Amino acid sequence: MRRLVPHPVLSVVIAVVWLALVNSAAPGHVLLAAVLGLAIPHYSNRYWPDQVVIRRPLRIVDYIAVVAWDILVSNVQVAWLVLFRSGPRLRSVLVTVPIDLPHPTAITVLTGTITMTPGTVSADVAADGRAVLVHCLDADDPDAVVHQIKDRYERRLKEIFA
Amino acid sequence: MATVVEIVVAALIVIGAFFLLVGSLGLAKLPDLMRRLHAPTKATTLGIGATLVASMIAFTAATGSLSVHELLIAVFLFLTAPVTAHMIAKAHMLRHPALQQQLPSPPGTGWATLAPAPVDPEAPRTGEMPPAP
Amino acid sequence: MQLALIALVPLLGALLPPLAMRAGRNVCTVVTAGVTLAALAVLVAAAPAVLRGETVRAGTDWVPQLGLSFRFMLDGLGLFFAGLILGIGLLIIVYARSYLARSEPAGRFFAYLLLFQGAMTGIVISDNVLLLVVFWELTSLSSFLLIGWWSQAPEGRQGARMALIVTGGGGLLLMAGMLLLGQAAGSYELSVILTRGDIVRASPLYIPILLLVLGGAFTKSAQFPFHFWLPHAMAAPTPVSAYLHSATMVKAGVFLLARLWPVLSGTEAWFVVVSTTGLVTMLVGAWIALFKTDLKAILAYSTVSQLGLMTMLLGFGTPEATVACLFHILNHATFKAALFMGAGIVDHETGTRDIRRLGGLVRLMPVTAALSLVAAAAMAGVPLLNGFVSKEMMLAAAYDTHWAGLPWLVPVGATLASLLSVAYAARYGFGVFLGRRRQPAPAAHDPPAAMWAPVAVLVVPVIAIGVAPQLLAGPLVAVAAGSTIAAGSAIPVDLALWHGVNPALLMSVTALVGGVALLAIWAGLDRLRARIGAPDAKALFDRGIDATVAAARATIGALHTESLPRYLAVILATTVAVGTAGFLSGTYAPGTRALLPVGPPSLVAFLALAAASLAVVVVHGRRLLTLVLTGVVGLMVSLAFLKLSAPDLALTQITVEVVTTILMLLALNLLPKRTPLETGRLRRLRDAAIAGAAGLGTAGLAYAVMTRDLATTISDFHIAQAKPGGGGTNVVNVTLVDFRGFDTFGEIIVLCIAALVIVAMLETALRGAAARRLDQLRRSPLAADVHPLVLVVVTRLLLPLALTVGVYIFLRGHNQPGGGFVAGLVVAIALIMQYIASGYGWAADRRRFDAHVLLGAGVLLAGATGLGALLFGRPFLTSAFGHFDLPLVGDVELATAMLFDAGVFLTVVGTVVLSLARIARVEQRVERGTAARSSTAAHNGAARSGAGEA
Amino acid sequence: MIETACMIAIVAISAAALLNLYRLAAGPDVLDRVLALDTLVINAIALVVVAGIWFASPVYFEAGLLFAMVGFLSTVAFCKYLLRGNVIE
Amino acid sequence: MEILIAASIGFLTMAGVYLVLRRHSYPMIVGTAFLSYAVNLFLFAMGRLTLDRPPLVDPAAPGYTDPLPQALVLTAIVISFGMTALIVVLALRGFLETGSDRLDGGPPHEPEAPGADRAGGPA
Amino acid sequence: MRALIVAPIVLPALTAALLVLALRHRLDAQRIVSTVSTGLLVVVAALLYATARSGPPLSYDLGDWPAPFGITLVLDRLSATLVLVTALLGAAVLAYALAGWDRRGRHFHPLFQFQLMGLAGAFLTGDVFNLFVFFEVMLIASYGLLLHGGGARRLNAGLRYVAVNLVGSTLFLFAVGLIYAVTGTLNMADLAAKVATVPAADAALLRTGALLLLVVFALKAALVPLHWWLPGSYGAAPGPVAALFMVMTKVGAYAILRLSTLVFGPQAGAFSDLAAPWLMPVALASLALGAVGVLASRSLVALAGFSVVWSMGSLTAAFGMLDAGGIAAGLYYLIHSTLSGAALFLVADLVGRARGSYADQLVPAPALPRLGSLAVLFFVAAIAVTGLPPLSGFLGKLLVLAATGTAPAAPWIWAMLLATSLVVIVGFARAGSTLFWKTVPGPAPQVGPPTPIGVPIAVCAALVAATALLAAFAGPVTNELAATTRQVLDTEAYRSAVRPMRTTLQGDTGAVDPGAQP
Ligand code: NA
Ligand code: NA
Repeated sequence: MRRLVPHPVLSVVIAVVWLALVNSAAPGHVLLAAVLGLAIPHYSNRYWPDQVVIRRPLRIVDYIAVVAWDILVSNVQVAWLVLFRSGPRLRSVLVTVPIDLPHPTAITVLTGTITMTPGTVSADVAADGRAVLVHCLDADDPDAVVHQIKDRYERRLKEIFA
Repeated sequence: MATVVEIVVAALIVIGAFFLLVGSLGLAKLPDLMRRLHAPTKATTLGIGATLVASMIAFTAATGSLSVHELLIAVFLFLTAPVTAHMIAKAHMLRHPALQQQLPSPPGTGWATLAPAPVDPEAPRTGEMPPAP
Repeated sequence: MQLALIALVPLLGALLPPLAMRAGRNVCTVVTAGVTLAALAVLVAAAPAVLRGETVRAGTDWVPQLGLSFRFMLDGLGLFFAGLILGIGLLIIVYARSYLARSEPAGRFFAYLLLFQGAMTGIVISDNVLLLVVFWELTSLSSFLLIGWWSQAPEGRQGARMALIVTGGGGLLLMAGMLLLGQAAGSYELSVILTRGDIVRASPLYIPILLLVLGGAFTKSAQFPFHFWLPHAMAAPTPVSAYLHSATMVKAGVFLLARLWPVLSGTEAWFVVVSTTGLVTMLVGAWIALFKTDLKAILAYSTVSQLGLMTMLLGFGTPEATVACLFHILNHATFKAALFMGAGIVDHETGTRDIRRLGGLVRLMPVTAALSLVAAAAMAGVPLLNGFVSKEMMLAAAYDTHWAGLPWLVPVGATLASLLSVAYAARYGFGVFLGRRRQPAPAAHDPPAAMWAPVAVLVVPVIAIGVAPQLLAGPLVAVAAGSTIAAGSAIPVDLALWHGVNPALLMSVTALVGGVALLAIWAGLDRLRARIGAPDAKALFDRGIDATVAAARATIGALHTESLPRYLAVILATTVAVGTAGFLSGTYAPGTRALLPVGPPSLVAFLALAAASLAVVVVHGRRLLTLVLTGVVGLMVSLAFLKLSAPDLALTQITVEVVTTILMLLALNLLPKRTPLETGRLRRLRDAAIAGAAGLGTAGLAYAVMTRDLATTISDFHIAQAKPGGGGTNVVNVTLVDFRGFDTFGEIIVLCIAALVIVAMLETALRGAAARRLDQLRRSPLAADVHPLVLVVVTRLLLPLALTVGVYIFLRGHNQPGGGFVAGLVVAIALIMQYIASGYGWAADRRRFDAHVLLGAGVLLAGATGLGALLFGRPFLTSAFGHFDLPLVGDVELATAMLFDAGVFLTVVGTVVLSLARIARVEQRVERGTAARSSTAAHNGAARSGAGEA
Repeated sequence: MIETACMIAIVAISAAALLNLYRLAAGPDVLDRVLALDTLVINAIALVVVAGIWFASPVYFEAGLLFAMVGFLSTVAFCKYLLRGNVIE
Repeated sequence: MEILIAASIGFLTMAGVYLVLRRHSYPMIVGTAFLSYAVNLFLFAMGRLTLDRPPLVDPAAPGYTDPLPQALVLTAIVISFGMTALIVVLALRGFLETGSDRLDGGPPHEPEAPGADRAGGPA
Repeated sequence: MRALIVAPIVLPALTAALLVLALRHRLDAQRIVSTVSTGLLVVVAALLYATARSGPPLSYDLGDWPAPFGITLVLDRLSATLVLVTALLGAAVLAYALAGWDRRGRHFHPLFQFQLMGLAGAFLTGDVFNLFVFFEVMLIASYGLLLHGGGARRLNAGLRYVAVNLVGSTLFLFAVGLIYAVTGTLNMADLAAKVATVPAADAALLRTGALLLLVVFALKAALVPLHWWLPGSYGAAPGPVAALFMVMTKVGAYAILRLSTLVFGPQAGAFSDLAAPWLMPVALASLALGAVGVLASRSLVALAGFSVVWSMGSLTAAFGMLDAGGIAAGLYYLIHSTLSGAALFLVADLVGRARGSYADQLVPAPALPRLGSLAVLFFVAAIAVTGLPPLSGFLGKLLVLAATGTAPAAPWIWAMLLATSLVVIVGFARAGSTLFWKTVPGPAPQVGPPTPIGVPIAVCAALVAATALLAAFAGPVTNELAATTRQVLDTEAYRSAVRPMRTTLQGDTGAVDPGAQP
């Protein structure tokens, strides 16, 4: 089974993606989706040497909801800044966010989240993976930013990833 | 019913367009690259997101069957936009020694872009992910 | 056909001597002589008929389209010349056996000699004027080889080249002349042409024909001013000089004049040109001969002079003069060949040909001396020798000739020339054999009989004909003259020793006495000559050739500078000019098609495209920036396709764009990063002018087309047939895989080849100069993380997604935008992403196949799909499709075109992955080189952070 | 109504593209230009999606999808080039 | 629209021609890329311009744009892609072999480290 | 039999694909397959020629789509002749390359097969855009072959060659586009029917397109002033490749001939005078510049290269007459110059190898053994190329001269052809005497490791012998070519072979008028 379906989650994702692509759930497409769901992971298996172990899949939904909300907010905030605050008055700052995440995938998700959310861009990761360099567009209190990231995202990610 | 759909779609389109414009405005207006990065990577995601949702609704309404393939564009963009910004930021830092001096002192071995590389002729060949800490 | 053997036997026999040489020189000589004898036998067999006044003909067609036939005719003139050529040839062969040094490859020599002999006989027996030209040029070629026999000596090479250039060039003129002659006469067969002299002379082409033919004849026969090559041809071994440059080849020109005499002569133009040339040549040659010190040079210039004599006689245009000419040809051949061979013996025995170092040889080599002296006396026109008789006939003919109202001019000139010939002949005889022996005395003696016997054989007729001309030479000359003058019927000739006291005799006596007298004041004359000075023909010729070569080199050097920009400028300017001329040469009316509306995005896109185009011109020095601008253009073009109802094009453009960008970045990493801007203002203006004109042109043409309707187009069929005939609704895709699948087949082969060539090119990049340069490349400060974590993770997540999209694009292609090419690019992009993020080594380790397999399989699959149709008796690439109703799944359409498209897909993936990966592999070298260097140098981060701002 | 919205959107996106062009022209760094090009692609995707809605045509979707894919890749390639010189190593 | 497309073709041709006439391989290659954009658009325009009539057979479609030039352009794009790849590698390979990227036989480029524009700040 | 028409294209293509797929690491196996395939190609070409000469032109509708909607191949005497020449030359070149050239770099055999495919396709296709595709196949394969074996010189020359041809390809597309824009078709036979009906308002556009196409073909044919690329590229190419390239310039000449007889011939009304005024001046210029180049050359391959330009001038002068005599003469000259030029390039290759470090430079070297047989080969090849009797060059020249007989340009052509012939003879004589006669004292130059030389010499000899045979059998050959020419000029026969259906007005989705089918 492991050899036949090396990445079950991926297989499902691919099947779903296929059905989404064709915008159809006709039997033919379901069959094709199944075939692709089996075949493509088989091929890309070699490119996926490490297993991502998701400990608590349900927390993903929670995480997505939090992030989606933050994205909405951040967009409005950034739009505000862009429209009404001229450059020099922006208190931009680079901060270090120490992290402790178990897996590169988790680190990646965190950096992605940081970039998508309020006024922050993850500019670099520490060579040992234990910190993220974050650029804040307009931050009065850099520590608050660090705290928010660790509290809102890192904590949840630790729960999701094994 | 049709009007509600139309209103929603129209609204989403206008919202999307607004954020797209703001994103590009930020790109044009903000004073330096690190700051400019914020505008497009954020505003455009919502901009595109809104138009994509508009498209999903519009097509679903028009054809009567669910149109979700727009989601794929969104998935692609949400996966890739942070990476784009990240890579640009890294390249920017590498190219600006002045900026390197202002960096907060990194923990441990330093920032990935700037840390001393392990001196190993074979190193470039190994593409494995760094081991989990 | 028998007749052809006279020429063919020696030509084909030329193969024998080199083979026979293995059995020794004697066998070789016997074989060569045997070949000549065989040809001679054929000739002799045909002779009786000819002597009866018949013309023997034989041959066959060769190139009827051209009028060139392989036909021969033997009449008196031909028999006369062929006899001379073969007879003297036989003697030369015997002589050459002894003459050639043991170390010399006699086989090759005899082969060349036979080649020449065949060519020469070919000339004189050709019935077709074009065939004659063939043999004519063959004599030039074979003589080139013979003159250059001693190729290690510069004289040999230069003499050979000069002879080839002059006589070969003359051959070209002759070729043109003969073509025109054939056109004027309506036939290329000599036998016909000879009967159409009136027509030819009346033709408007007559003067061109005459001049071209004379050009050929005069060069070959070394007439002034083309005389200079002949003495330099004397660099050849003496048998060659004796054979080619006295007895035979140089007479080809005279033969030609005689051959065409009935056709071309009898006009004022003929008379003026030919006789004047002959007279001048006769005088110039004799004058120069008088002062030469090299024996062969004396003989060579005397030959020039004698050839002038013959030419002059033919130029007179009277039967008497022509008879005299033919008779003198015979006589000259005998005594001049004897003289040359004698000179060769002297050279052979004494080691010198310098008349100033020779003298009194009669005591050392009496036989040679006696024979040579007789021949020299004949040359001088001493009575009782054959030269006297013919020379007197010449003087008689000259006496009767009025040149442009100056009745004395020709007789005086002829007498003067005779006088000079007496002088040089006497100088030759006295200077070499008589007189006192010079120091250092050469220890010479007569050669073996085999060497002098041929000379003796020639001297016999010199005396015999001198004594009894009518008896011995009369019939032959008569029959030759008959076929020259009177179209075959022999005419009465009177070759008498004594014609009574007449002007000719007086002129003869004057010449003899005067010649001897002249010799008495030779030293004074020599000083006079030296003071006058004369242009050295060879120096002039060499300078001419050198100047021509220098001019050619300067021209080519100026034009072919290996400068691509220049080549392209010429090519593009030509294109613009031709295009403009084409447009202006036709009628044009503006179109009436309504214009499409323009919205803001189109305007902005246009602005972006135009700005990027202009910007790229301005900033092309900054290469990376150029690439970004190219990206802008690519984006706008894709959007234009999308807007203008071409979704397939848009998809293709979008995907191609990114692969091209990556490719360029890969290259740019190793290339210089900036292009120095060119300084030349004029050059930039020129380029801008060409570019502007080209831009205006394409824009104007495009606008002209877009504003008019197209009445009919074959693509209506494509739209109509896509679904019913091709089984797909995407007409573009159906066109690509079906209607015009053959184009696509070619197109994937282009991709496949591109990949193969890239592989082959890069294969050698890790060796030699390239590898050294790679090792030396220093890298500027780099980011420390080779494979940024975030990038690695995301691209790996994207891989399966992108593969799914690839399959999607592929499968829908037949009915919706997409297809094998775009799908292939999408998949390739997905794979390349892994290379970029995770590195070459990592990604290469994970690929399933060598990309070569994809390439080969792709082309094979596409080809095999095409071939499949053949099994059903349909043409290549005939597609088939069908609908299948599967349980659960429903209607499924399967088309062979999809298989074909799969071939496209595989090829595309293979090409992209293979090409990019191979470049990447080369770049690993820099990588490792840098790593190796940094491991030896003390590494610190400060060096990196010190990167300057450019 | 949707049509009006689309028209507004298209004008806005065109304006956004003009602003991107301004950044492309102004730079100053090549990275600014890369970022501008990246944003231009994003705007192109939006344009394509809006055009799809306006013309109720499905043919624009794949273009948007591919724009998303390749826009990312070319930006990454430019950055990788600037970071490491070698795009594939 | 026709004017814009014609002008675009003109601009692209102009840039392409100007660049292929440069003395170094890199701009010349970029020039061929521009020429290929120009000719692709040109070839496409030869089927005349049509809005919103993609050549996808649909009973409801009011008409179609001319599909044939599109197919030709596709072939041309693919071929020019292959050619571009080849010439890029050829230029690279020639540079590695000779140390010069000059096309007019002039002296080679001034030596320069790879990545000179990376080390550079604002370019 | 009809299916065989596609074989000269598909056979080498699939052979090459097979070599890439399965045999890329096994040179020996590649050699066998490549040889067998090329042998088969010769047989196929011979069969096709026999077919072509036994009847009217034959068309082959690829994909079974009727002309002009699909792509049509057309086998007529002309295309069959050129395919046969290509196959024969290909076989000779392959035999030569097998002696070691194919070892010097990767992928020789696939590239070689693809090259043959491109050439055959260019000759057989009856579709202008498909002609473009085959031009590209042919060119890109030639890039690979030109670069085969590497080295700085080859890379430099290769870059120039590729760049020039890329510009040419772009131009081709502009031209084809314009022609389609005015006529709505790509099929040559259909074009032939359509041009006569092109309205006056579009005449300027069609003329521009046609002339641009002429420029493209002239570029491929290396006609002055578009010849720049040739001497350098052919000079840098490996010997056997340069020999094979002798067919490539002929593709340009072929295309000029085909288009200016079939499409823009006398039946084309207002368009019938398109090419003629340009061809003669260009031919004269090519003759002049080629000859000057021959005289100026400092190496044997450069000399051979310029002699190609010169011979293309002769060929164009003949084709430029656009009448029966000129075309027949041109065809003869075409075959001759292909064979003799190939022989010359191969000899130059051998000479270069035999002279070690002196290579093929026209400077005297110390005496060398083994140069003797090469001297003979060079001499004979030079005779053939320069047009001296008794080989085919002489007859070719005679035919060209005779063909131009009454044309107004005749005096010019005669004068130029004869004068340049002399210049070329001078150039060859100087070259030959420097290479084979003149020696300088000194130790013999270091020559490379001994390579098998028997087969290469035999190939050269065979090519030279072929020119002799071409001369010896000039009667039957010119008869054949006269028949070929008659067929070339009989455009009606070509069109009725292709049977292009009539297209109806736009918008009528029926598209095909069945009544139009003959
Ligand atoms: Na392109
Ligand atoms: Na060519």
